[in-house]
Amino acid sequence: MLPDLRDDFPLLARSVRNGKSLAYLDSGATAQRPHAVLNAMDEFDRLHNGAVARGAHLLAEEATEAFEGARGSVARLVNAASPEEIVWTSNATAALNLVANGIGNASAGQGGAASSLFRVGPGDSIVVTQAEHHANLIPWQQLAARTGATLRWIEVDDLGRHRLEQLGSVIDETTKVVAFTHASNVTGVVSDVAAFVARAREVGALTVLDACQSVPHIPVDVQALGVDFAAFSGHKMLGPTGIGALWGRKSLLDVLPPSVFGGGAIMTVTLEETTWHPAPTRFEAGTQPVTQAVGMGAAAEYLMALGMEDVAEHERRIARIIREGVSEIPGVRLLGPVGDAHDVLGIATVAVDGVHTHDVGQVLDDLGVAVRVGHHCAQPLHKRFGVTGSTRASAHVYTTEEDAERFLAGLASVREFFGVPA
Amino acid sequence: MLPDLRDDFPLLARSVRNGKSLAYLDSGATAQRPHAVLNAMDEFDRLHNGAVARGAHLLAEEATEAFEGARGSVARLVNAASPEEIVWTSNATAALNLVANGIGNASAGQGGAASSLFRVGPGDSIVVTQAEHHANLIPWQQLAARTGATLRWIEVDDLGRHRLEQLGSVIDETTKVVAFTHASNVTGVVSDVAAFVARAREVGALTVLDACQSVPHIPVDVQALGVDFAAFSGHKMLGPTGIGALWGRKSLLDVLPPSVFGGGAIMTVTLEETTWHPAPTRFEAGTQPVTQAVGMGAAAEYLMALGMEDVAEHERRIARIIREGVSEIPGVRLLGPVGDAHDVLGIATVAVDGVHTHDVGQVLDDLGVAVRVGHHCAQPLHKRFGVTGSTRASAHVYTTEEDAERFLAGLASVREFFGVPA
Amino acid sequence: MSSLEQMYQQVIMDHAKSRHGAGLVQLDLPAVGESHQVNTTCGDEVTLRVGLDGDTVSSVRWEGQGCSISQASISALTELVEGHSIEESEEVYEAFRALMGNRGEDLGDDRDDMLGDAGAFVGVGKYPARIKCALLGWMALRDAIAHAQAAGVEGETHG
Amino acid sequence: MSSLEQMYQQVIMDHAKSRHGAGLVQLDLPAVGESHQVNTTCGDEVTLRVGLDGDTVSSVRWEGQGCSISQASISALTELVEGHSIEESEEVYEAFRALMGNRGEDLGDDRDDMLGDAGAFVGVGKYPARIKCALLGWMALRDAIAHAQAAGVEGETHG
Ligand SMILES: Cc1ncc(COP(=O)(O)O)c(C=O)c1O
Ligand SMILES: Cc1ncc(COP(=O)(O)O)c(C=O)c1O
Repeated sequence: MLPDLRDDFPLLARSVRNGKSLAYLDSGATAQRPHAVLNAMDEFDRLHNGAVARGAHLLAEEATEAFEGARGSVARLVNAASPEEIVWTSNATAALNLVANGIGNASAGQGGAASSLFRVGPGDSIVVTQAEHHANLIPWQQLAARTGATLRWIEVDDLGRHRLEQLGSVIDETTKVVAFTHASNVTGVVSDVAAFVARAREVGALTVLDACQSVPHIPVDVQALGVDFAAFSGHKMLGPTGIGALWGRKSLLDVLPPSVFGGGAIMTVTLEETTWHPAPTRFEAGTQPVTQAVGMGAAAEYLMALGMEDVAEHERRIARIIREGVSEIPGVRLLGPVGDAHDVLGIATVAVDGVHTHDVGQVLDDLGVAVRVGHHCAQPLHKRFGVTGSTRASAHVYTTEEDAERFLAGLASVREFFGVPA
Repeated sequence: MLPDLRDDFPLLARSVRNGKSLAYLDSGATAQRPHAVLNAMDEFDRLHNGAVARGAHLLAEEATEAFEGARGSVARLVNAASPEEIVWTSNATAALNLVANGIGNASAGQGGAASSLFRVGPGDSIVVTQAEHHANLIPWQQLAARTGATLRWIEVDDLGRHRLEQLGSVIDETTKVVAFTHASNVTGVVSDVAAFVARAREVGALTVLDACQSVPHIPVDVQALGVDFAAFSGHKMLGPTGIGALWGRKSLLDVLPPSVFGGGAIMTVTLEETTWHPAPTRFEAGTQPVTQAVGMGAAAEYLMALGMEDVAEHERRIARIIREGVSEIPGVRLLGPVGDAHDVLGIATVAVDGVHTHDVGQVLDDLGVAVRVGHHCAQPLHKRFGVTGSTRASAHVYTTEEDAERFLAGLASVREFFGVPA
Repeated sequence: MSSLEQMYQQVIMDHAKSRHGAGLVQLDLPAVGESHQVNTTCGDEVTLRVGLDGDTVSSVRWEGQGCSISQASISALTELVEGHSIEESEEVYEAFRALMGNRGEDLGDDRDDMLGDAGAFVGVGKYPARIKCALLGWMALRDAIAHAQAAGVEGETHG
Repeated sequence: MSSLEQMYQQVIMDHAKSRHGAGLVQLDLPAVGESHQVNTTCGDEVTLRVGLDGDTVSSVRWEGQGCSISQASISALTELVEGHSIEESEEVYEAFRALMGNRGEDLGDDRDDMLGDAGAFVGVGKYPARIKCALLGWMALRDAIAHAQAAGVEGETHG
């Protein structure tokens, strides 16, 4: 079980509107950062900042060590086979685009024969799901448009769970890529990764996992999951903004063509021609987010010290309180499985009858409860649920039962405030 | 004239090898950060961190205000017509790729008629120069390869200055893009932007300026320069890593197709189709480097408070000392104009007869003098000078005459250390 | 009165319910223009049709979905501008924008009177994220008027 | 002795000048393999050719440009492995790698003897950025041996 961690997070000590203490339930959008992370970055900037892998001086050496050490920490968090399987990106969105754009470039002939396993074109299909965040939908939509491939999707049922019976028909011999989320940022439902991977393997398709909402909250072992790529962000796992990571099998990363070009990523350059490094360097063009890597590494260490099993258990407990609580409030509909579902993260997203999500959020904000409103970059899923927007409470390691109770109390007051008949 | 600013920069107080104080002359690779920047970021993370432009709560509001305020600061630094002309990117490399990849996508038909002004294809040419950093070379090389356009380049003379007499012939009616650096990161030579722009306009070509080495060191007024796009990085202008910026004319940015896709950048998404926002939002997919934007904004304010004229004057003075000093050391060759040249920044790059640049750097490092060794991501220019590598000293606002003297003394001792006959 | 109550004044709650001008009927007027606007932060949208008679905004009809602030704001602006000149509607718009930028304070001059019911939105100015909601309808109105004017000119030329 | 002097010991300076095995001559041996390696941080490169006679590394010849550490290291390894078995050269390589990872300390066991002149590179271990320089030649050697072995096998099969 986790201890009370609020004191580790300086921001949680501040007061918000009307002098109220803060119940921060917007971690699904961006998490707060512990002292351990902030101090690691500050110390780096104040003592060790230098050009990574470039200078010949002590600072450059120390900076390189800190940068590569951080890569090792993140590799351990997700059990990558080696640190070289971790590519730094600017966020999870960039990581997913790196794969999609790399496939696009391979399809246009880049990388030659070695990269031909990535080629897609007319007659091929790319499969996503109805539960995807736009970050794991639009890159594939655009890739399909660019290559002439067809975009298909797996639907979800009324509770937001994938209709696994569609795997066999939607994923077929034409399928080259299956991109799906590990956990929905709306319902919190955790996908049955094994089922996706098994089917993808049958047809020889690559698998790309959006692990944005899983890596910060539950144990993730990329090797055990059996996917080919996984993307996640620093800022959702208690790390800084400005950084994300792509994990990929080394053998695949080494032949995926890059799509952002510049210094550091190349072996030799003439005005006519360029040859690339192996991964991860080939993807890391230009000056990297070094301080942010150090912060993300510190966040990985912080999470590992807590223990991801305990983190998951803690957040499940909070989720149970919220999910059970909301189901008792009249006129409030929970999007996703109701009650104590085993496959749901610390996320509860609701639609309030007769009150727009903006108005719901405003009332909660006034009470010091910070939530997210809108479509959460998941318009297709909202359409599936028949709503345009919703209000989401999402937990992290520092979330307390009191936070959950304050959310429930606030939510219960909303319809009366707006005079909606019970 | 600038006051002594060393105390503003915490890192400069540390000692390096052998307990020596630090003479940091690697600012051309990455600069150090003042308290003002570090504190702005730390304060943001500790007090105001929230999801930008998404949440309905106080933190989200404060974070959005800080983020957009920073955009305004950077816009003022380069005299953009409005903050919407500043797009956040992860570094300058990403900014340049954003333009090249956007043009690539437009050339593949994206963006329809509105984006047709960006189309390049067989028969068209793209022009760069021999002085380019790889970040402003490889994206264009790849764009040419992808679209069937031809890559051409303007050569430099023996002192590293562009051979402007080639502008008329190399840039012609087939030219769609002219991409060139504002200042060389090797010679420090400042380009004659007006000459490039005038010729590009004659033939209706777009101009893309690599302003990586200019924005941090001299006054830059993008409107007065008359270019269409300009790219620069946070970490070279006393800001953090993990962020850069693209400036572009609003009318062009609004129709340049994006090449990284995700949340926040889009108007509406169905599983089949997506429509984009105007700039800058269309390019800012996924969670942005918010803390880093705040840091880059603080750096812009810090520089503006110093006054860019004074910054330039200070660095010119340091450069004069170094450039004159090295010309007196036997066996040391300065790459670029010798002596007190008016068009050269605070950069001095040398080749030492009979001693490899790595060995030069090592000796300087031992003396507490931090420089950069290698090809500085400018292989074509090094080839032009007939060397494979060089040793670069580069100044910033905090560089002192003493730093310059220590570099010169160290450099003078190198050949003897390695027993090279005088 | 708390900030929240200042924001959701009774006038606003009433407009959010009664929604003047709601319903996208055909307008039989010399110049008709339509605009569709989306608040991309939340997906809220409005389609607004305007009918001009010379320089007069004769009729405003709309259909939309959104939060109480956006809906009430469209309702209030419909009441305000119908029957008034384009120039007057532009003046009201400018006053409303100023109010939104005033961080929760009345403007303190005669523009407050000009705003009528729309003055009740004063509390929105304290919440930057919600200003967009209050302005959504105004964006649609101005865009629709521009379209109507263009259509009117075309009607004259070709008609 | 300062760290710098420890790094650039006289033995190293000498090897950097005399460069054993420099010059890429044709090797008339049963199995010949070649490798080209680049240190991408600085663009330094080496082309190294190895001639095997059975399990013996009979000859090493190379051409390269680079810093004194990389050049001296190739020279020292040439002296060390020529005339020894592939297995022995592999052992020396392992010892050298261990030395590089030892942060400026001797290994303190009989591997120090095995390393001969290459033991003088001990000081490089203090400078992570330079370890690559010292290893460049070793990468080339092992790769060239692998190629020579492959060529030898092919020679046997097809010869
Ligand atoms: C002239 C020039 N252009 C582009 C870059 C690339 O900048 P960044 O590494 O921040 O992307 C650099 C810096 O290395 C540079 O000096
Ligand atoms: C499921 C999911 N995928 C992708 C993303 C995008 O992550 P980022 O904004 O850090 O790029 C998010 C977060 O918004 C998410 O929740």
